[in-house]
Amino acid sequence: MDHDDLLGAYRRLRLLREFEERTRVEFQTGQIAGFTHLYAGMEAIAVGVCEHLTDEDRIISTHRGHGHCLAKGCDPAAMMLELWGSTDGLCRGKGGTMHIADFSRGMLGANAVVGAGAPIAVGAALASLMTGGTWVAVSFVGDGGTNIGSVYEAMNLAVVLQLPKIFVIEDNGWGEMTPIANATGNRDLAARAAAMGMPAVAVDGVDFFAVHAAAGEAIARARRGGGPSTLVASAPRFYGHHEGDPQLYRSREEIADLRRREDCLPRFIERVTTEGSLTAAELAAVDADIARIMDDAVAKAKAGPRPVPGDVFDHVYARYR
Amino acid sequence: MDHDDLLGAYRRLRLLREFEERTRVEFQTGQIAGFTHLYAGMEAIAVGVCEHLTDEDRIISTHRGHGHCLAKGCDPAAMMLELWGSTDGLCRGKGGTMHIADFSRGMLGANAVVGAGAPIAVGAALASLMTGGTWVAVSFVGDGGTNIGSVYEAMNLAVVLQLPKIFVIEDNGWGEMTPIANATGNRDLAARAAAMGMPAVAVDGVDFFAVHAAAGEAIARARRGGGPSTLVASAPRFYGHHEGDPQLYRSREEIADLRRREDCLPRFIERVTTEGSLTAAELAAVDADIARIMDDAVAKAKAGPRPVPGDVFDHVYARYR
Amino acid sequence: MTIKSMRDALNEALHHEFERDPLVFLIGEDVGGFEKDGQPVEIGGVFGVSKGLYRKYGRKRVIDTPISEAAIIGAASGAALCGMRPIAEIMFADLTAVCFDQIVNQIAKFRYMFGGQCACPVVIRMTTGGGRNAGAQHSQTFYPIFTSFPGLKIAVPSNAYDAKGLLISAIRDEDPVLFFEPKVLYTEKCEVPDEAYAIPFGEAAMPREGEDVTLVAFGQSVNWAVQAADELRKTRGIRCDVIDPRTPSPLDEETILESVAATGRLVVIDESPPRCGLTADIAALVADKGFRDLKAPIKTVTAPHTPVPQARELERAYLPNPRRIIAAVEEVLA
Amino acid sequence: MTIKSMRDALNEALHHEFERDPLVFLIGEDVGGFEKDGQPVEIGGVFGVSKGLYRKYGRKRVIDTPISEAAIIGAASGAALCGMRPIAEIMFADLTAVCFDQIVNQIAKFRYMFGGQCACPVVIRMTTGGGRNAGAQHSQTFYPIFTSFPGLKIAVPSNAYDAKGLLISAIRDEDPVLFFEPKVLYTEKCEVPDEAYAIPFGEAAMPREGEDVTLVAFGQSVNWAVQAADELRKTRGIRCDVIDPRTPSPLDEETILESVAATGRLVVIDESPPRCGLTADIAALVADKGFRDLKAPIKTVTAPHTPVPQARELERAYLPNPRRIIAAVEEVLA
Ligand SMILES: Cc1ncc(C[n+]2csc(CCOP(=O)(O)OP(=O)(O)O)c2C)c(N)n1
Ligand SMILES: Cc1ncc(C[n+]2csc(CCOP(=O)(O)OP(=O)(O)O)c2C)c(N)n1
Ligand SMILES: [Mg+2]
Ligand SMILES: [Mg+2]
Repeated sequence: MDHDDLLGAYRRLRLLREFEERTRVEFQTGQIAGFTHLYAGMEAIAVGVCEHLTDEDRIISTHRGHGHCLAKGCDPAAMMLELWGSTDGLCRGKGGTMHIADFSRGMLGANAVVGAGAPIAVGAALASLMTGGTWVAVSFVGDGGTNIGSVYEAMNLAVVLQLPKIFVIEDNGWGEMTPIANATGNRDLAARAAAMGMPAVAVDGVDFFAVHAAAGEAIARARRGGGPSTLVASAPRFYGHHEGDPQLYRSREEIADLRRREDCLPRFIERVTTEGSLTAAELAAVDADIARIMDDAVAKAKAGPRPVPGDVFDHVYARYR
Repeated sequence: MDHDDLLGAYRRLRLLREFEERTRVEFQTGQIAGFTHLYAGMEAIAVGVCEHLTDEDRIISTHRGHGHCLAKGCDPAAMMLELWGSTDGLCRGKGGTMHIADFSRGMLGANAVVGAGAPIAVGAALASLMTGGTWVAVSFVGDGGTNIGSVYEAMNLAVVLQLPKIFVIEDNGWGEMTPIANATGNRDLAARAAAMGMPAVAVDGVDFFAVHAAAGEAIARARRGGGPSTLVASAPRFYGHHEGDPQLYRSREEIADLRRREDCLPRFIERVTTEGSLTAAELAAVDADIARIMDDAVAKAKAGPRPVPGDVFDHVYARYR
Repeated sequence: MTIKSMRDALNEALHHEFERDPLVFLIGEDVGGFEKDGQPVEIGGVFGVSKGLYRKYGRKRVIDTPISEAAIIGAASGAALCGMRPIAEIMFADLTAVCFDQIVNQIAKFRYMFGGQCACPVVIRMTTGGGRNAGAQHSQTFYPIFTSFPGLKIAVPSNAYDAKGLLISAIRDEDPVLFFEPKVLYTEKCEVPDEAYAIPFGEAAMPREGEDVTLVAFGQSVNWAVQAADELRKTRGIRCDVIDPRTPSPLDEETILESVAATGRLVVIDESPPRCGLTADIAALVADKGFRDLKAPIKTVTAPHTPVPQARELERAYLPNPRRIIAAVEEVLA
Repeated sequence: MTIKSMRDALNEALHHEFERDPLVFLIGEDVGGFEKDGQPVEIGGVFGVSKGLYRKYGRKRVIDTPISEAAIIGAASGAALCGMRPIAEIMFADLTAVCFDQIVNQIAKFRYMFGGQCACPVVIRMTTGGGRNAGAQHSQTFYPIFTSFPGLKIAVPSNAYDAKGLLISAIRDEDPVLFFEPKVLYTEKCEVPDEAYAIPFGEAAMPREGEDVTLVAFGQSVNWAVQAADELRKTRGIRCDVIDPRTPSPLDEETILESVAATGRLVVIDESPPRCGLTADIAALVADKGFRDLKAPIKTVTAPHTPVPQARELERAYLPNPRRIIAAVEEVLA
């Protein structure tokens, strides 16, 4: 990665982090409605994968979707407006936190049904193959989500049709409040995917560079017609399952420890500054810029136009006849 | 296996075969209604597994269920009556060919939804564990059926809870008219099951002794608390997917060849007679007996009492209040 | 114009649309075929509806899949979100139960959840209903259930002519359409034009007209309603409007309300069980907007509140029939 | 007798039944807890309904599962077929869509398909409905859909008292029961006896009585109907029967028909979308068996034919409310 790429990646990582930190603060003021799941801690996964993608590539996300949206290029203000339920939000307030989408960016939606995105992304990959496109489709799913059967159906179909499809499994060790060890017979999630007949690798999802390299390989393979693959990336979830989760199942120290030892941002910073690829001043400038962007996003969200009751009826059908 | 066991196994194999041969003949006279799927060719699988089971052990079968029912001890006449839709049938004519069950035999039903039996059998195994039982639960599923996601959900849950559950995969190379190679990314079905975290072996399903040995091991392991496992057994389907299938997708020679080379009955006979464990006379006596049993079953089925319209309303609820 | 079975009429519709639009494709179990020793072996669907497509268009546009309904529907909807025009085949309507989420929580809601950003022009074809002694898990209708989901359109043809025209409309529609093919009607024949034609959604057909009683029926029940109407006319001089909405959603409310305004009497017929079904739906419509016109209780003729039994006599007793419809008409005229 | 929230009332019901019958167990996601460094860590359900069970009964009877709804329901039903009394928890009713087959094609039909050989006494608990801005995939009701399936029983409590008594009945029932817990009502309180009590299925409650208009409502809509009735009585002197069937299946038809016989006017309220729902179901019942008593059109108050929108203002506009119910009552009185 050259200097600009690295700066871009840092910018994105910081944006994802600050978006969640800010969302959390604003959520606590009661302004954001609904079940909100923060991505903080897992940024290197979304960014490491999506830095390889263009607007033409398609992704489908999960209930914990803010990070994927931002990594895929969604406008943070338009996202914040959506969290606030404004008609200027990306989905006009119809979707909210669990259903953010931006088709102009190839972001086909966060999805509140665990595991449901995988088969749909298979369809996006099929469209690429059928139209002779060079774009790929990526679905994200959590470790818990890999226990939903249709994920395996999607994997098998992608292999059978040799589609340009990447399955990214985000392993944060938890499915809501249940530890993965209590939910998964074989802790080796890559092995489960590989058994469906495709290359599957596991990487440290806290290490942006590890994710970036592995994703690059999988995506390049898919682009040149080499078929689907799976990438398992492990990284911690810094906050509760959803905002409001009191996290009685893990201690404050445990969480603090995660923050100290498994935070992708310090890791990234350490590497690029040690290598001398980016300077502290450059990073600080990005941080300041992101802070401004977040202030701006929240200000816009608070001032955004509100829906009126009649809006309920729009967008059910293209034409109901 | 001692002499009696062998004779019993032969008797069962022959019974399964003749039941299907006779069903086919009768189906062609138009007396049997519905979609009928014959098990002929695959008998060594059902018998090889079920010879290890008692009435307390539970099994759940598929759309191609006659063989499993008979192997588990269902009365052939009561089954024939069910095929005919008589009120003396095992399910009083309510179920028919795809829904034969006999709870007194631990036969919890054939099931017309591909793959659906696996999760239900997990529940039966759970009941065994919870009540301190020593019985096991077995589900059968076809090669095609292994592409239904809930089969993997069932496997994973069985592993997580370490249940006395055996997954038997019957690999006949076809899902209706589609060859398995076109439907399955990884042809090694045992590997797919093993990746869920349990022992899984593949055996020649034409060889009764191979199935019997492998099933015995899996069942014994489950009984002593060693958890679930998977058995993949391959064997041909001698007839079409369902009765009425013209089989345009394979030639008469191909089918004749299968009959010649992969028929579990001659294989069994050759071994036991070569070894001298059973005599030709003993086998002939069984054959004659089975022929009589089938004649009797069909006669009973033809003469069986017919349902009356009011029967439609029974058995929906234990009590509708 | 020749006499064609519903199977052939549907097959023609597929051929027309495959030819017209290269983005149209078919995906499902056994819908296409495979190569064997370099030769194409065609399957063409378990019920033969997609015959000839594999030979003509190959595996690229006629995609046989694993037995993975959730993946089939996901593959169709994801492709639709990317501009394709997929037709997915689910063998039996009952089996939508294994991919129900992909239909009702995903496809039905994409456009709305995403604030109108996308269309999801998927057609899901499936067989529906009883009459083949296929038992409780392969004989259900399911179209009333899907009718309850906003975002979906529902079509249920009752004859070969409508089947062709409705399927062509479904494929051209920008919205997701669930297309139900009553399996007993595949071999039923009527006159069907050779060329492509589209029957608009939301416009009922009226196979019989009369001023005494309104009969509204769906799918194969339409044929029983017509038989009942003919019998009533011949033997008793009672004249019935027989209305076949053809698309339960969008529903042609006007035709039903206008008919009841004239007749004042309504019988609604469907082979689904009685609770929360289309018969209740139509009855509720008329009990509200047509109440002032009603001269008699609204009667419904449905299956009983039981699963579908398998034995011949039982399934026959389970399904509605002209005799029961005639009895209901007599009641509303009493 | 103390004031309790619906959450606590349900929790008590679970504790009573766990104590009474050792065959009762609970299975679902996050319903129990786990051991950590030798200490129990209790989760007790995402909504806290199963609090205390894991501590008391351990993992043997309070089983946390993978996120595998089809396997959860299969595990419950298979155990029920072998004599156990399972309670399965599905976090949101919408998510029954990923295990729909296991519910409607399996559990609902076992007894019938197998000719009465077995019972399948499973209870499936789940949250239902809107009001928490959870968006299109986490706010649906789904109880009208399941009501359409013969073989299932459906319970939808509208208050803490009924919740406890109905859940106890559900657990003791020989048939499969789908038990819907309106998620906005978990914190709503009323007087609830400390001891175990069973409310029989198929018997409606009537939280208000009056002779002018009959209101029939389900789940959280009952509360809006009561508010509307109180308002109408206070401001206009209009008296309403408010009927809460409590179990859509089996349905207490008599109470509804008797009420309409007295009032001659009916408004049916539910937060589900309008097509093929319970409002239509009740309207159809009365348009048939109560027709002679009716003095006015039957009005329904429902959600619109749209998915559930997420933003506060939109969801508020989507859901029924007392104002809309009052308007409907005014219409039937006009
Ligand atoms: C099919 C389904 N089951 C259950 C839920 C409720 N639910 C939402 S998120 C979640 C946990 C998901 O865990 P995982 O896939 O590991 O993702 P993470 O939250 O850890 O990012 C659950 C159970 C759901 N939304 N969909
Ligand atoms: C969920 C589901 N999808 C499709 C079908 C239709 N169907 C019935 S049998 C069958 C083929 C099953 O193949 P396999 O599992 O290999 O069993 P086999 O028939 O070869 O014994 C199909 C597709 C079904 N009954 N259920
Ligand atoms: Mg997780
Ligand atoms: Mg097979």
